[in-house]
Formats: sequence, structure tokens, C-alpha cells
Amino acid sequence: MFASFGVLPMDVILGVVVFWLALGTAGLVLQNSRFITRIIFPLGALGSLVLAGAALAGLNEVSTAILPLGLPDLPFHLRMDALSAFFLLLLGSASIGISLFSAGYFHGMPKSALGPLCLEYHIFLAGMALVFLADDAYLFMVAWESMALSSYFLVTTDHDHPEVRRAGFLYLLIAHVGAIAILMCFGVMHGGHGGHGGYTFDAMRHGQLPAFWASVTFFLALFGFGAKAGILPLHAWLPEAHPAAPSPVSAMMSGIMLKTAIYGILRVTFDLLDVQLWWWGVFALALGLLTALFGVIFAAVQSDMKRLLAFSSIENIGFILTGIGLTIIFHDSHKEALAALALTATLYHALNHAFMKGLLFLGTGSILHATGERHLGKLGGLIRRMPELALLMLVGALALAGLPPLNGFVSEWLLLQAFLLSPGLPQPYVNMLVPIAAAALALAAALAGYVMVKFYGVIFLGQPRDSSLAEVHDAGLWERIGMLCMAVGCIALGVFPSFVILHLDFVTEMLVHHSLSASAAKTGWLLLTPIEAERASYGPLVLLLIIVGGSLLTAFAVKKFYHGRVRRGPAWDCGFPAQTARMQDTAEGFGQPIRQIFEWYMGVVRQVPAPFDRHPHFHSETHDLLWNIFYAPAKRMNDAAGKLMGKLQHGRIHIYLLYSFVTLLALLAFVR
Amino acid sequence: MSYPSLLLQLAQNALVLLIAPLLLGWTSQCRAWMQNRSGAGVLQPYRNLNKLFHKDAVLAVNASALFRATPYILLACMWLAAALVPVLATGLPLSPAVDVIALVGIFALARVFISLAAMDIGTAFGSLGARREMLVGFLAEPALLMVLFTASTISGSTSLITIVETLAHKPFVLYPSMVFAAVAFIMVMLAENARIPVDNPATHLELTMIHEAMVLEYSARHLALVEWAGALKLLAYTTICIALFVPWGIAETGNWGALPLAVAALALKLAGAGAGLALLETLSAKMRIFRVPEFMGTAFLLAVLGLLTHFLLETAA
Amino acid sequence: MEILWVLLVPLFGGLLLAVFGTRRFAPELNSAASFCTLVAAAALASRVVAGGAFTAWDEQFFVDAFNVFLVALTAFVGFTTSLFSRPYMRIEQHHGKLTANMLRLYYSMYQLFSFTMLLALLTNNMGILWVAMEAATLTTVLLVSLYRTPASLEAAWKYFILCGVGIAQALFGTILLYFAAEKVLGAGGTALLWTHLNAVKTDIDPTVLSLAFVFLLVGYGTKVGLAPLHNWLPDAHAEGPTPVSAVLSGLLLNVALYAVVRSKVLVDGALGTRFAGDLMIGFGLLSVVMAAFFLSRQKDVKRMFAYSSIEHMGLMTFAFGMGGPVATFAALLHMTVHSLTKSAIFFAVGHAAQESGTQLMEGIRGLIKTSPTVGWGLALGTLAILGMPPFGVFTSEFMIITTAMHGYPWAMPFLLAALGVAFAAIFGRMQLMVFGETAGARLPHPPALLPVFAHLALVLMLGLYIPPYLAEWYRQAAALIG
Amino acid sequence: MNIPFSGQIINMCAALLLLIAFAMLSQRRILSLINLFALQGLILAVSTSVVAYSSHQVHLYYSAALTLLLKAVALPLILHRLIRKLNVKWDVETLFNIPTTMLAGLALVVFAFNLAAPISQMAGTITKSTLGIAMASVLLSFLMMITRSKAVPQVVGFLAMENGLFFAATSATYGMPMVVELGIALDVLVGMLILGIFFFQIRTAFDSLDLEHMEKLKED
Repeated sequence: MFASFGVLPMDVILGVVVFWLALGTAGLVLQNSRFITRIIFPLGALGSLVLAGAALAGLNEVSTAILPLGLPDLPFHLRMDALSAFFLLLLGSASIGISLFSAGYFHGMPKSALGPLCLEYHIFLAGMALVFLADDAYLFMVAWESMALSSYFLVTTDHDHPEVRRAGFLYLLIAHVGAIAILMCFGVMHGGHGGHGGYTFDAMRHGQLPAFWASVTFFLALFGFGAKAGILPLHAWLPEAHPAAPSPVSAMMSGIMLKTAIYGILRVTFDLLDVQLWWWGVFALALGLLTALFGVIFAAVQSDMKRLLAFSSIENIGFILTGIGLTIIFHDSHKEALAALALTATLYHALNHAFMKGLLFLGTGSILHATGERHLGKLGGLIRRMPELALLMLVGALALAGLPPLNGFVSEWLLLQAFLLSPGLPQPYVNMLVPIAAAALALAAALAGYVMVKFYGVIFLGQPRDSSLAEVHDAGLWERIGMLCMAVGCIALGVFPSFVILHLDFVTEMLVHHSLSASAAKTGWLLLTPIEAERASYGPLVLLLIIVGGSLLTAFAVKKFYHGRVRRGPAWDCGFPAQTARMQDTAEGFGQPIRQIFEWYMGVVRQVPAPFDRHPHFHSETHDLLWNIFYAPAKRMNDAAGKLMGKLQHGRIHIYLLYSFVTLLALLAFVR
Repeated sequence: MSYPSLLLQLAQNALVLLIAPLLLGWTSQCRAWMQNRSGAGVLQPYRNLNKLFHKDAVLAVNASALFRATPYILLACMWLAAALVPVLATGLPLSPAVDVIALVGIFALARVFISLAAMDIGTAFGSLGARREMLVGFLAEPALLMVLFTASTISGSTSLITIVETLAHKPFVLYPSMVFAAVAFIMVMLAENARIPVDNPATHLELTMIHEAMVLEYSARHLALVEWAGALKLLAYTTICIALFVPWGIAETGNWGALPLAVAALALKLAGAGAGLALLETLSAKMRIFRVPEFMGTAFLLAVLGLLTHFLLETAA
Repeated sequence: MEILWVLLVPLFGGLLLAVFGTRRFAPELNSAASFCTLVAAAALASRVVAGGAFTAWDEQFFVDAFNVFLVALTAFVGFTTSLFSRPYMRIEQHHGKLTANMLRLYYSMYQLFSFTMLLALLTNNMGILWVAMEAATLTTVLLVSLYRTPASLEAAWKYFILCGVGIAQALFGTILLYFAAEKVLGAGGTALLWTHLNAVKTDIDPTVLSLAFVFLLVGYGTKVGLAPLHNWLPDAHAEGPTPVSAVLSGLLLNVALYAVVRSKVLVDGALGTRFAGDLMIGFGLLSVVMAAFFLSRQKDVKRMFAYSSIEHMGLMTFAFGMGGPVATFAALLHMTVHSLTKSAIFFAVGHAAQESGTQLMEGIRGLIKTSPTVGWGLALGTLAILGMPPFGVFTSEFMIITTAMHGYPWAMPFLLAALGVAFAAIFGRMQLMVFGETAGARLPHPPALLPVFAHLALVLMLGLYIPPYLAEWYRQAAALIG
Repeated sequence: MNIPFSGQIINMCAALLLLIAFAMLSQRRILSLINLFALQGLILAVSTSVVAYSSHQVHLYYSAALTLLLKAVALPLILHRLIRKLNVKWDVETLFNIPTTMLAGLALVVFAFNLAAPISQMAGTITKSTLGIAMASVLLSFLMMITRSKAVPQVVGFLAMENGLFFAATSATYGMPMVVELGIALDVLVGMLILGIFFFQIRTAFDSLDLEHMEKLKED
């Protein structure tokens, strides 16, 4: 579409990046809140749209460029291939809705805070775009850390609350540690040229690493990018930072930023490294499943709606990592078709998650605006006050629960297919592992349904748990438009999978040298047939039509043959006389069975009232055991070392002189 | 798709819709006999539905659109599910659109909707029921999936048609994995259809009820639809059970001559299944709700074991 | 000719300010003098860039890419610091911490201090280099003790004694150097001229020279602030007036390191082994690690950033020790960006401390609210000094780490662990100071923020784009150092 | 081997310097410490002029005179005035007891000689072995600075170290270039003056010159 104008997609994308930066600067300079929310953010959304279009156009071509910036002997290398194009597409398409939503969400903000926020927001966008475009280690690191930095400032937007500051600290610290690991990973892959020539990805592609060093690289990458993605045990920042951030930012971080880490893992594993070993895959698979289960179980026991979504993000990242692991296993055992299938599922899920999680986070933003409440225990019955929001959120919740015919199901379906077709792997143990992995995956998926019912039911259904909810208003127009974009994305991705897969094929073709299009195209667009029609097929559109048609038909028939009379009365509830809002399940109550079943895996602190308490008080909170295992000891060690060092700085000048003296003598002795 | 197959599909749709209450009635009738009661007759479910459809619907004051839409969606889902399972003949034109995984998905969709509807009014019972339903569901769903996986790994496909054809028309092989699967499936079936020992549709006892607690607020035609959907669900599970474990006698694609025989076989199998279900319910007692997770966990474990045994014993050959 | 101007302007500026230091226009005069120095330095730099290295005044002075770049840096930071000290010192006076006479001492010493540093940079004579370093110590001792408070006196005393002793070792090193060199160059003037030494370095007796280098390293290393000789540094930075801390961190440490590197060049030539380099690597690594762990227990903000200076000087020493074009390039770049960033940080910190009336970090809160510019300056400066892209510090650290990863993989764990620990320590405290509920008062005079953001902008620029001529300049210098 | 007479004198001076260094290390009383320092300066001047005479280096005469003025006269006077002004005539208590310090000193001397041995072989001057002694006296004064707990003795130790350096410069290498020596001398003088001012400030701030009061700045 752009070639007709004689512009390369990459140029367009660079243009959008510059455009975003310009917008941000304009916002900072002008500091006019009305201008920022009504002009700049919509323009930013426009930029996203253009970016998505350009990425779509650039899927099937490779273009490179070199900017005269960066290090003297390592200028900025840019490269757009199918992989980057796909993730750019993800970025562009998902950020349209978010930017539009922001136009409404940030409207009330004081302009002194809004100016910097606008700049950070657009730097964040630009940084992510550059991460996908970077083709040398230096530019990648710069873009990567700029992204981290801007998002850190976004997270700490309302920094008056100490927990927000804590969240920001934890977030940037873990991100930085991860960045160091990534830097080392690039260092290991260094293409061996003199100077920094070897730090272009091109040199790394042509580098031949022995198996040991390749493994070191892979695990460094897994660690470094895992820190950003929230893979166990580096997830600690995620449930802190997402609730702390303003909702559009949470949506952006959870929906898009986590995917930059996925991009990094894919880029390093399949593009930069020339070998992939199956046992990496096994490791990633196991880790992914652990992460998924951990995330969903903890999501089930949360009572802060944004924390809940954050944990569910961990779960979805786990899914994606599982897919990557499966891809590696298949790829190393030369089952290219299966590798392509698993990879398709992975990418598809990344795309889906961007939309559904983005949608839900945006929704929490509107709820927050309307009620000022994040705690599930104070919400309820919002479907009556904010029906449109409720409808949009229902789409998101069903999608995230992985129900047909929405998009969450498609990627799960593909992934399960990949598992089902796995038998016949050369490694018997892996063969044993597969069914268990599939079971764990299915379990996590089912639990996701549980979580979503809790999330949606407690917030939107039932009676309001707080009197203040009586006069809440529905979300603003901009907000609803933004969420509508996301919801439409969820539905479209769910109903027309064949189209999506046709585009994903470019990526699979590039990474595992095989694609599904041959089989997918055979049976037409209506059916999704990744391998063969006899093996497996899925027609979401048919499904949707039948369900909708079926219910309409039934409704019609019932009206026709009988009647449609309705009377309203008080709820029956087995005839119990007084029903208050406090009688329905709280969020904690709804999560209680899960807590009971998995109590062994989480630190549960309970405070149970004695039988004769005048004012009985029950309190229960769930802690992350991994924190005590990994993080607390590190801090303790650091403090101990600091104390030890402190003793050296004694304050007596004689001691200081003694240091110098001893050093001198030691060196002299060393010279002799 | 050809006309005859389309015809067949429509026929099956109509058939399942009509005979679903019959199976329900037959089961309860059998149970009555086994418990030395003279039951209400096999047609009782139809009478109930008719009665309910005639009544005026009474909705709670704060019932939302979701609450009202749910029964229809529920019925549609279950109807689709039941219509997909090849009972008389393979080669249903719809089945390529929905394979076993999607089938499980449809069940999950229905479950989520009914649970949400239950929470809508905001009564103690409603949310209690919803929670318990989801609790049962999140363990039953993967177990069911595993059972189906066992079958589909044997037949190398996830489409029900292919599964049934392979199982039915291959020379008879005894699959140990399928034994595990069968046990697991039956446990799941009991749980999913609100049967003893997991749930007891006959009582409104707070401590025990799951399904009933969710539909308390429904009345008249809505309740009727829910009931009907329940019947369809039972039918769907039964037919899946038949299709997976005793598929013999089903008519192949296009082989019209075999249809009458297939009908007879189906009637026989359904009757047997109903009776078996009744027997199970009579023999076992309702268990405490807290034991349900263990029960379902066992089912899940058995299903996984089934899949494992398949990989251990049957792929090696 | 330019050399003369570069040296004379601050000298006379100092004398002038000794006379007029109490007048109202003294600060402006101070800035003016620094500005003239900057102009002269720029002229000198342009001449070297155009015509290459040259000597002057019968070879007493010598300018090549290496030291002229430091001269330019020194002049620039000296100028911006004088700009900053204008409002800062006014506010201090307004708070009644300083009298007019103290201010006079401050201004004239400030000029003399920059004179000594420039002399140390420009001279060709290792002896004069030593003299200038000693003189720099003396001037800064007076600056550190400016407030006359017990704490500042104690700091100044420790500074004086430790650096005095250290410098004495350096003198002994110089004597040994001379002792060894006169065998080759003959007694008399030329035996201490660096150019001559450099010319004949291969013939100088290695044993004496290695001994000399030990003394020189310990001596000048004390002023660089290498662990475990660093103990004077945090006290002096914390207790002196903030502009002084800024120039100490930003300039004096560089000059001392310059002296070490100059002698390293000679020793490498004479020994032909990695002896000097290995020593520097050891010291550098030790400093980085020790400073990192010290950082995590600081209460006083200036003290904390003093330790961060130790860390970064250690990093530079490490890089110079590794040698080779890339590492040396990185070290020079790191010198530049560290000076700019650290001085910017001290500017911001100074105003922050004035606002909240304390240097203790638990007293400094919510800067972004009281004066956003100071707050943002501190936040960005801190993140820059922590090596966050896209700031220039990351650029040099990227080069150093990537080079070390191949040359000295065993050093990686220490280096990276130290960087991580330092990040956690400084970043956590910065956040507390910048964010949160405010506890500050407005300043009587508008704070000087042009210097802060000018420096940060430069650092940002260096992070994204190194101008070719600058890169060429660094390359030449790196080639000289080898 | 026969050393020319001048050489013998210089070696004599070197021995004396070493002796004085030890004496300073062991000396408890400030006043005699200062006197010892003055004596050291005197000997330094003598040895310098001898070197100048024997090697016909004119500029060494200047530095000899400079030394005499500065180190044998000016600085001791300043110090005397100081301690009279600040009346700090009390005895010096050391951190370690004297014998320990002496033993450490001996070890240092051996070490220094070892260190200097290979170098002095190649020394072309008539005074081969003085370098070792110079180094020894430098290290000894360093040790003295470490062991003394008062401000003034520390400064004296500092100046003694300067003397050692100067001795090394003259005896081992016929003196540094004049400009350097002038610079050094200037620095020493200015340093002394600044120290003088310092003492008063410290006194007013801490009303004592005891270094134990100056241990506030530390990590706690």
C-alpha cells in the first residue's frame, strides 16, 4: 500500500517514531491540558494507525537502514523483517485504542503533571518501536532502557503513595538487572570482529557459537528478557507496578511492553543464534507452565482488580513461554510443521493478549474514574450503572477466559493442537512430559475462567457493595471509543483466525522455515485447519452464528408458541427475608476454594476471630513465597556487605594513613 | 456439504432437542424403580417444561440483561454441543467447525454464563452456587479435555467424526488407556450434570446444592430453558460417552442402509446409559462439598494417567 | 600563546578577586574570568585539533589531544560551575552561613584552583606537574574548610594530611623517575620533560621505573580517590561548599588520573609488560566494588555522590588499565560524561539541600513538587550517572563492559554486581528525595538551572550521537595513550 | 673500595638522618621533636652543599641555602611560635608503645634497603647507598605520622618526610631542576602557613589539637 507511493514501510515507521517524539515534546512545551488530551493523544493514535498499516505492508519484505547516530564505529543499524513487522503491528494496532482512551482518561489531570506524562508516554511508544527495529546491540540497549525509563516515570505518576514509589523502584531495579543480563548475552554473541563491528545483529547472525556458549547466551537472554516479561521468579515487580500505574499505562505495559521481551527471546533464540537445543525448550516449557499456573492461582486470590489482572498477565506470559519452549523442541527435532504450529500459537497468543488485557486494564481505568475504588470488596452491580462498559468488559473477560468464539480460545486451541500432535519426538522423556504439560496447560486455562468469572461477577454483577456506587456514571466517550477498538480487535481475531494466520506465516517462515498457509488455505477461510482437515479443524464464525442464531431462534419460538410476559419482584433467594449486599460473596470469599486447595504453595496469613469476640474480625492475606526465597536473602546479603564495608571507614586519620602505608608497602613488596 | 448430509444434520438437531428430556425422564424413572418407588413416568420432564412455559416469568427487580439472555445462550450452546456428537451417523457437516477442544470450550462458555447469571441478582445462594460451579468446573474441564485427548491421540485427530470412525471401524483393540479415560469421563459426567455424589438436583439444601443454587432466581420459561439445556447437556455427555467408548453400530458417511440399525443401537445404548447412571446415583451417597475437589482431582489424575499409559504402552508398539 | 592566556586569566582573576572579592559584582567577575578561560581554552583546543600537538616556552609546556581535551573540559565545567555558584553562594550568604570575607576567599581560591589544574594539565615537566597538583591540594583545602564548622575543618584536615602524604609519595616517584631518566637524558632540565621521556622511554631502566610507578600510583591515586586510599574524598565532598564538591568530583579527580595515565605511558614503554595496566585494573576494580557497597549505607546526599565518584573513577582506572584503542576511548569518554553529569548532579543537590535545609537524605523530600526543575535535574542526572541509556554514561560503560568481557571475563561478575548494587542504592534514595510529599521552602534567589540542564543535554547528546570531530579527538588521545 | 672524602661525609649525613628519624620516632616531647626536625634540616643543608661542592653543581648551592633557611630556621621558628601561641607543650602520647614502633621501624629500614639495593648499584653518583636511607627515612616519618595522636607531631612527621624526599633528590640525583625545587619549596612554605592558620581554627573549633576530636566523619 505504501510501495505505491514509493515509500518504504520502514521510512513510514521511522516517521511515526519521530512524529511521536515531536508530539511528546509539544505536550511538554505547551502544557495545555485541553490541547494535550484533545489533540495530541488522538494524533498519537493516528500515528499508531499509520504504524500498524506500515507494519502490515512490511510483513513480507526485509528492509534495512543505518542512521548516522550512536557510537562512532557502531552507528544505529535498523532492520525490519517479518518478526519486527509483526510486533510493530501488535504495537500499532493495540496502542490505537489505548491512546484514544488516554485522551479521555487524562483529561482531568493538572497540566503540570500532564506535560511530562505526555512526553513520557510518547517516548515509551517510540522506544518500543525502536526496540523492534534495532539491528545492533547498542541501539537495542538504548531503545530498551529508554522504554524502561519512560515507563518507570509513567508508573510513578502519582508518587505521593509510598507503595507506588516502592513499585517503581522494584520495577526499574529488576528491569535494570535484566538489562545487564541482556548486555552480557549480546557480549557473548559478539561476532568476533575487532572493535564494535561485531555488535551488529548481522555479525551475530553469521557468528558460529559452540553449543556451550550458545546455551549460555540463551539462558542469559531468558533471564534478561524474563525480567521484563515477568517470568518466574523475576515476576515480583509486575503485580506491584501494574496497579500503581495509571490504567492506560498498565494496559500499555501489560499488553505491549511485555511482548517486547517475547520479541527479544524469539529474536535471540531463532534469529541470532544458529543452533537451538531441545533441552532449552524443555526448560522453557517447564518454566512457562510453572509461571502460568503460579500466575493464575495467585490471580484467583487477589482482591485488587488491577493486581488480579497483573497476575493474569503473568499467566499469559507463561502460556507464551510454553509455546516458545514447544517450538524449540520441535525445531530441534526437525518437525518443522509442528514448530511452525507452536510458533503460530505463541505469536497469536501474544497478539490476543495485547488486545484482551489492554481492554480489561482500560476498563479498570474507567471503573477507577467512576468509583475511585480498586478494591473488589467495595465494587459490585456496576452493570446497572455502566451498561456499555459492562458489555465491552464482558467481551474482554470472556476472551481472557479463553472461551470460543473469542480470540483467547484460538491461540489456546492452536497450542493444544501443537501438544496433541507432539508424539513421536526422539526424546522419550519429552514424550512423557508432553501429556503432563498439556494437562497443566488445560488446568491453567480452566482456572483462567474461574478468575474471570470472579473478576467480572464481583465488579459488575450482584448488588453494589458500597453505597457510593449508587451515583456512578458510565465511561466517557473517548474512553468508550478506545475500549471499543480493543473489543473489536478481540472479536475479529477470534472470528477470522485464518486471515491472521496467513500473516503470521511470514514470521514462521522466517524463524522456523515453514508455514501453515499451505494447509490453512486449502479448506478456505471459513475453517481453521493448521495441519489437515482430518486432523483438526475449527470454524469460529460458524460457531458464533449457530450460538447467536440458536438463541434468537429459541427466543422467537418461545414468544411465538407461548408468551413473553414478565413480572418484576424482589429476589426470592429461597425465601430468605432480608438480603443485603454483604450476604453475597466477597472477592476473598470467591477465591477461598482456590486458596484452600493451593494453600501449600502460598504464604497465607489468617487472623480468625475467637468464638466469643464482641466484634469478630476475620482477616486473611496471601503472600508470594518466592519473595522470601529469592529477594529477601539478596537484600540481607547486600546490607551485611555494606555494614562490613562501613567498618573500614573508621573516621581515625591514623587508620587511613595506615591503609595508605600498607598499600604502599604491599605494592613495593609486589614489585620486588 | 451435500443435501443428504445437511438433512442428516437437521434431523440430528431436531432429534437431540426432542429426546433430551426423555433421557432425563428415563433416568429418574429407573432411579425410582431401583429405590422401590413408582416414578412419575418417563414423560414427566416434558410436562414440567410445558407447565413452566405457560407461567408468567418473575424477575428480580435488579435482574440485568445478562440474566435474561443467559437461558437462551445456554440452550443454544448445549443444543449445538449435543448436535455435534455423531450418534446415528458420522459425516455431520457441522462437526468440522467444532472439534473436541472447541466442544469443551462450548461447555465452558455455558458454564461461565450460567455462573455470571447466578451472581447477577446478588443473593447469597447465587454467588455460592456460582463459586461452587466454577470450582467443579475448573477441575472437570481439564479432566474432560484429557479424556478427549486420549481418544484423539489414539485416532490422531481432534475431530469427533474421525475419532468415532477410527474407534468404530478399526478392528477391535483393547486400549488400556481408554479404560482410565472411561472412569475419568464418568466421574466428570456425574459432576458436570449435577448428579449424586457431587450434587443433588432434588434438594434445595444450602450445604449441598450447586446447580440448583445458581438457578434459584429463574422462573417460568427461563427456568424451562435452563432445565432443557441441562437435559441436552446430559444427552450430550451420554452420547460422547457412547461415541468414545462404545461406538460400534454407528452408520458410516453416506451408508443410509445402516441407519435403522444405528437408530436401534443408539436407543439401546441410551437406555443402558440412563439405567447405569441411575444405578450409580442409587449406590452412592452425596459427598461433602469440600470433598468435591478431591473427587474431581482424582478424575483429572485418572485422565492424565490414561494419556500417559497411552504414550507408554500404545505408541511404543 | 593561547597557553599563556589559559594560564594567566585565572591567575590574575584570582589576584583580582582577592582584592574585589567582597564587592557585589564579585560573582559576575568570577564568571567572567572563567568565561575568558573557556574562550582561551577553546582557541587552544581548536588550534590543536587543526595543527596537532606542539610544545611551547622552551618545551616547558606541551599540548596534545589528550590534555587539551581535558583543558577544554576543565575550562567548560569551571565556567558552568562559576555560573552555578553565583546564586548558590548568594543564597548561602542570605542564609547567614558565609561572610563577605569568606566569599572573597572562595572566589579568589576558585580561580587559583582552576589555574593550578590547568597548569598541571598543560605543563610538560613532571616536576611542575607535581608542584601544580600540590598547589591544587592547598587551594582546595582552603575551599573545603570554607564554612569553618568543626565538620568542615575535620574534613579539610584529613584531606590535607592524606593528600599531602600521598602527594609526597608521588614526589618520591618523580625523583626516582628523574633518577632513572638522567642516566639516559643526562642531568639538568630535560630529564623531567615528558616529551623527552616519552621519546626515550624504551631505554629507561625498568626496575627503577616500576618502583617509581608504584610511588606515583599511590601518590596520585590518593587524589584520584582509589580505594583504599580514598578515605579523604567523601568527607571533603560532603563538608565543602557544593560548587567545590562539583569541581572536585568533576575536575580534580580527572587531573589526578591524568597524571597517573601520563606516567603509565612511560612505564609501559620502559617495561613493555602489562605491569602498570594490571596494577590499575586491580585498583580500579577494588574501588568500584568497595564504593558500590559503601553507597548502600549513606545518609548524606553529597557523601553518597562522592562515593559514586569513587566508583566511576575506579571504572575509568580500570578502563585505562585495560588499554587498547576501544577501552581508552571509552575511558576518555567516561571522563567527559562523568564530569558533566556529576557536576550537574551536585548543582541540583546543592539547591535541593538549600531548599530543605539539610544534606541528610531523609530530610529531602518531594523535590519535583517544590521546584520541578531541581527535582527533574536530580532525577535525570542520577539516572544518567547510573548508566541508564540514552545518556552518555551508558555509552562509555557499554564500551568498557563489552571490551572487558573479552579481555578480562573474570572481572565481569565483580563489575556487574557492583554496578547493580550501586544502582539499587543510589536509585532508591534518589526516588525518595525526588518524589513523595514535599518538605521544602522556596529559595530566596532563583536557582541556577542552566548549568544543570546544559550538562545533561550534552550528556544526552553524547549518548545518542558522538560528533565525528570529537570522536577523532578521542581517537588521537587514545592513540597517544595506547 | 675507597670512597672520596665528600662521599664519606655524605654517607655520614645519611647515617645521621636515619638516626634522627629514629629519634623522632621515639621522641615524646614536642619541643625536642621540633629541635630534632631543625637538626635534620641542618644536616640536609650540609649534605646538599657537600654534594654541590663535589659535583660542581651550582644550583645545588642555592637549594642548600634554601634548605637551610626554610627547614632549619623558618619552619622550626614557625612551629615554636605556634606551640607557644597555642600552648600545646604537653608530651606526645603515642598510639603504640615506643618499643613496638622502634621494631617496626627497624623492619622498615631493612625493607627499604632491600628495595633500594638494585637501584643504587646503577647510581652513577658518588653516593650510591643514600637512596635506601632516604627511602627508609621517608617510610619512618610515615610511620611516625601514623603513630602520633596529636596534630602538631603529625605535621612535623609530614615535614620530616619532605626532608627525606629532599635528601633523596639531592644525594641520589644531584638535585632536581631548579624550577622544580623552587616550586616544591614554595609549596612546603605555603602548606606550613595554611597549617598555621588551620591550627588556630581547629583550636577555636575543638579547643584542642587532639586528633581524637576529629573522628566524627565516618560510616556508622
